[in-house]
Amino acid sequence: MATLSIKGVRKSFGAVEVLKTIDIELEDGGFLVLLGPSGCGKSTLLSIIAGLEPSSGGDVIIGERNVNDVHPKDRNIAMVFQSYALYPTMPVRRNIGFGLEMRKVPAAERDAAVQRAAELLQIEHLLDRKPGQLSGGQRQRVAMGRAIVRDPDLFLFDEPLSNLDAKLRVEMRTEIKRLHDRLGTSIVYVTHDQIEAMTLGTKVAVMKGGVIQQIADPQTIYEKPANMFVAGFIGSPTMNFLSGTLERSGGTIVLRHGEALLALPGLEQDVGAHIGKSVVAGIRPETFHPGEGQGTLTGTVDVVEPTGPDTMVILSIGGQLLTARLGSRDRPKLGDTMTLAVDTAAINLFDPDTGDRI
Amino acid sequence: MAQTRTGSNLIWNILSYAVLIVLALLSIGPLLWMLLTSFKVDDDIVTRTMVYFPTRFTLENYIKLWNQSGYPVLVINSLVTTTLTVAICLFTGTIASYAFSRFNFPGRTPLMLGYLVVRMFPAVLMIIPLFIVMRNLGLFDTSLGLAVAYTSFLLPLFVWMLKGFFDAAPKELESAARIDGSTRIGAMFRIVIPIARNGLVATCVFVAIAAWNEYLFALMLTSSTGSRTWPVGLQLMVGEFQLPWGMLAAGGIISILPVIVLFALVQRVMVAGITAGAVKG
Amino acid sequence: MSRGRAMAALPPPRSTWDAINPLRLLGELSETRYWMYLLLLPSALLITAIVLFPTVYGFQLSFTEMRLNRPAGNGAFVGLKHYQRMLADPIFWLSLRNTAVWVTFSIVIEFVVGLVAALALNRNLPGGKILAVLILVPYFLPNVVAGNMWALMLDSRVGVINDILVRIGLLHEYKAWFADPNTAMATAIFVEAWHSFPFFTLLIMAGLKGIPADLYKAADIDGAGAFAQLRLITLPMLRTIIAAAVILRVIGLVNSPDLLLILTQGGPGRSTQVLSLYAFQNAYSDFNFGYAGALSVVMFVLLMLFAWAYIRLSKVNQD
Amino acid sequence: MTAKFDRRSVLKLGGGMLAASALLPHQAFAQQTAINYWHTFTSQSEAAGLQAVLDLFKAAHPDVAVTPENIPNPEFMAKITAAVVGGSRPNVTMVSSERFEDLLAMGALSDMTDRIAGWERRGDFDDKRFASITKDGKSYGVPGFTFVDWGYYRKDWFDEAGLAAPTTYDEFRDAAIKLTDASKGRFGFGLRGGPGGQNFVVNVIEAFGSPVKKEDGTIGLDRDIVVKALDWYAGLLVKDKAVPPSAANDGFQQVISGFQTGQTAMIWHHTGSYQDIASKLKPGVEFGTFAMPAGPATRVARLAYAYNCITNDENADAAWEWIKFWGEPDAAVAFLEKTGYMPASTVAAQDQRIVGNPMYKAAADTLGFGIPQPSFPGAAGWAQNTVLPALQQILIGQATPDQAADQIIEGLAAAIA
Repeated sequence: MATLSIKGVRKSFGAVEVLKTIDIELEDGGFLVLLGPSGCGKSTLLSIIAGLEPSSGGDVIIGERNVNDVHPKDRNIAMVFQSYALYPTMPVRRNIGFGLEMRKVPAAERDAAVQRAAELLQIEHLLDRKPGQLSGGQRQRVAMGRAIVRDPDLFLFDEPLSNLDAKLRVEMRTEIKRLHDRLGTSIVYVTHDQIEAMTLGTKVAVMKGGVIQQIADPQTIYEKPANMFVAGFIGSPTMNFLSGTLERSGGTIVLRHGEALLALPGLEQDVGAHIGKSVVAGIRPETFHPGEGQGTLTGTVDVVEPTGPDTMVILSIGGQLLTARLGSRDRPKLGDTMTLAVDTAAINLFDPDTGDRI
Repeated sequence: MAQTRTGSNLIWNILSYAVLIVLALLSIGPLLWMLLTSFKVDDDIVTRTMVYFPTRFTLENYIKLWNQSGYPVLVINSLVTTTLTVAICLFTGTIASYAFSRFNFPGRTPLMLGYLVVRMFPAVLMIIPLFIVMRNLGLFDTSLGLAVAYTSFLLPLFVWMLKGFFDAAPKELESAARIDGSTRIGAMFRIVIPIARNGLVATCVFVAIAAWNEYLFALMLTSSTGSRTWPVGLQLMVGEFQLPWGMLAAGGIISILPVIVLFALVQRVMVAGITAGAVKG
Repeated sequence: MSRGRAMAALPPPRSTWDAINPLRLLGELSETRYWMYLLLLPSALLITAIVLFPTVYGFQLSFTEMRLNRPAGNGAFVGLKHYQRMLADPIFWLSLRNTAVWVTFSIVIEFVVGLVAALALNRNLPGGKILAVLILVPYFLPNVVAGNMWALMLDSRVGVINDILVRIGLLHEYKAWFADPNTAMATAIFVEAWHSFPFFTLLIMAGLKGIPADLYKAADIDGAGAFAQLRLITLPMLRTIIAAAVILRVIGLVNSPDLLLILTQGGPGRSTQVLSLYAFQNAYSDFNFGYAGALSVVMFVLLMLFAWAYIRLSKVNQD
Repeated sequence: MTAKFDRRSVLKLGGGMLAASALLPHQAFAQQTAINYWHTFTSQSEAAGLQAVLDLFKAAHPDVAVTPENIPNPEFMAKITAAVVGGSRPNVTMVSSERFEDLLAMGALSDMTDRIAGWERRGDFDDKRFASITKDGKSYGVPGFTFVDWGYYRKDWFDEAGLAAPTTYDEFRDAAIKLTDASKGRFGFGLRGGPGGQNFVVNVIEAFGSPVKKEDGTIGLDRDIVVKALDWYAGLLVKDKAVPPSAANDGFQQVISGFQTGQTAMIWHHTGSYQDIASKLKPGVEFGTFAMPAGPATRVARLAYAYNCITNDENADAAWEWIKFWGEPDAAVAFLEKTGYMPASTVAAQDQRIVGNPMYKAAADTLGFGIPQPSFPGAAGWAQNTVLPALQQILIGQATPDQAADQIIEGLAAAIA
């Protein structure tokens, strides 16, 4: 178990800069999720932490040790790959024990460790099979077994669940969470799935274009996104962005969007400097409620999508489409005019020029 | 719709069988004729009216071949040369092919094309300079020298073919092995090469067959029976002043026997290897 | 890449044995960023040692007077003399034309037959495996055996092919296939194609396994017929593999005189004279190594041009 | 590029690029001197003949170990060229007379004049035997045995038709035409238009009156005579139809099997094929032998000698012992018994087994009037690569005798230029 600090790590391939000065601190036993769309550099960063690729600058420190010049095999880390990367020529037992074999752990000790890991993951009955004879979920478990048997300082997960079907994915997600709780080893976990990020991470780093957009606990990321990219990337359905001008009307601040006016009482942000300027309001779909409130929006019903527990209603307000998540019983008709109340305390305001949160 | 599909499938299947059977007959027919010829006495071969089946079945051609041509020595020489060729290709070619498959480095594409271009210079004129090189290395008239000469045109083939098989093995496996405690070279030998072993076998068989059958270099770079290979020995029987059709046929049959046995042994692995590799460019 | 590890930065060895243990050192070496070059070194050295000198020597010869049976003027630099002679040499032009015919027809037949066989085998019919082995067998025969075997079967007196053709009424009397300029080249091409089509079968079979079945399903739904599927899916997907096979075979056909040396020696009346044979004769029966060198250089350049143009036109390098 | 490209600089270049260690593959034993002997014997009878000579030699000279190495005849020149250029020469090489000038020019042969002059058996050999291995007064080899050109004819058919073996070209052509019967698939003459057939074309040209190499040493051909000769020779097929249509591709095997299977009534070859013919047809009953018929101008029958030559200065004394040994009557007769090749030694050729056998009479006669092949550097290449294709082009109707004659004459000019 160890802390991880990444200090000013850069990476470029020729003229292309894929990572620009990354700084991350992860506490001992923490669970860091690197989240971002494909091509954001998250997998490259993971490879640099693993030592599979050299960085172009900066330091990677695991525990007290600067590992810049330490080979992957000597970093005492374990990694689970998207494709599982099980050695197809070896049975499961040897796959799991391979890391110990390489470290010349005596056979008896190794077998015991493999057995423990297999029990933990409930794959004892698979130990003598070859990877080709396993299902996707079983392979996933073997891959994790291979990682935990080593008792490393740090686990690295590279999109480990993305090859599984939806049901298994949920199951394994829970499994990973349970493992982390039980083992307490620090984890760096790469994914493009925001639900995995939110459910698993103690710390989430949202990345884009080789830059960390925001690094914080999941709750903060969700509620106070640092910029419009983070705001839009997290949450499903995605956050609504309503552009308009901030005005002061009486004691309250209102957002004017064409004809529509949205009162913003209880705003946490200090917006004094932005009065009279255009801003973008980020409104999560679940902050809408049917009926009246302090701040309301009225529009025409454009689309109605029942999902079972919820009903997604897409409203057209002054030409802009907003998604509202309403209860399953709220089923307006197409073309109806509808007025919805907004939990204005949950609204985030962004500067339209920089995209940053005000 | 379903019926027409089945119908057209049946037609295609019948067509396929027809094509395959015709080709198989065409391929194997001459060999069968050679086999028949090898059991004939000379009077049944050189005759005005064709004799299809031997009137007198004889093994004389094989016996004469054995006694006259020094077949055992020649075959052992061929085996040694072929083994050495495959060994050299295996050692130098496998790692080169691995490098081409695994790393993206400056000069990779030109270097790969360079490996191909060396095959293009006509063998006819390479022989004398090669002769000089071999002599200066003390390798002239040795099986090793011949194997090294074969390497000059078989190694590029080996590298290009094998690269396809390496490409088919996921790169993550090496990453996993390196994190598990292997060095790069350890990952290569413990993980990647075992995975590509079918392809390796297939490629080796190609190279082995080419080395086994080669004639021109073998003729020019060996002079004594100490290193002369079987195809040269076989061609020697086609002397200018004799009519050894029966012996020639027997020699042909004997010369392909090891190849067919080898092929039969590795056929499954080889087909599996070739199909698994799916030779990506 | 500026931070690749140098040997100096290696962790200190744990014991004296570790310091000199070659396996450990090799392992450490494999973690440096020069590793791929080290992997390429043995083969590159070998190829350079074996091929570079002969090739340079060949190029040099082509600008040199080198007639072994006229030692007097040998060794003199003669510039482009041999190339100029070539321009005016009718046998060169004839050989060039024959080479074009020989290569083109051989390649086309080998490719088409090889493709058809591979497609048929790819249907995985019962018994296909045995048929596959039978079909591949010709490729494993040495040229020496294949050439002499066909020489026997095509013989104008004791050849079984003639007998069969006469018996089934296709021929009136035994034909001397290699004595008639109209059939000599065609027959030689037939033997060559027979010998080498399995090369294409083998490689195309491998390539076919790599084409996702979904593509054909989609084409079925779109209503594409068998030939449209071949043209629109199979051939484009096999582009790279076909390119490799064609280039390798063309090199073999242009450079190796083996089979023609056994079957026709260029006859009758030069109707099967090809460049490789001409170079061989110039070198080893006329002993004019300078001219043979120039012919070899021309063959080499033609092959390079062919490979370059083929790769360009087939766009394989765009994958 | 000013490097001199002779043999030595080639070696130096090679040696410069790589550490030189010029070792012969075969090292001498402690007591014995080891030499290797390159020859082109292939058939069983030839191999047996060589073995007989080797056995006798081993008994007589236990101090010399001879390693024979057989080289395929078609590739012989390529191999010896590579060996000479590469500096890895055999000690003794069997050199047929047509190859002498080329090998001499490339520096493959050692001067043996003094050794021959001092040889006690020199007197057994007619001076003529050395003519085609001697240049500018220096001799480079000793004849081992002789290829004597002659013909085979179907005695039974000739008798049936009331014909005698031909002695002139006219008789020869008449017989060929008369014995041709297309309905029986029978042809008068098995013309060798394929590999190896070139020498007979040269013979016919000379027999019509245009020697390739004149007595004063000049080389050249008379075009009119060449045209006439080609017209006559190829005319046997294209006009007289007395030759199988396969002629243009008929090499040794085809010509012999044509005669053996009763397709042809006459063929030309040399004494070396006698055993092959006799194994299928009854000597003196079904077939007979005849000396090469006389042409309009002269009678041309070749005596080609297989010479044994020293080709390496190392162990030359041991090599000389081996070469001399072929002149011993015991060895020559042992070789003759196995192969049918005529001895080169006049003494050995008087042997009763030759003189007393009527089938060998034609050969014995030819030894008297036969002449060696024209020999000059490039002769073999010219015959093979120019004369033969030219003949083939007439045979297949792609050229007239005039055009072919032009090719032959131009090719000759280029070969000696």
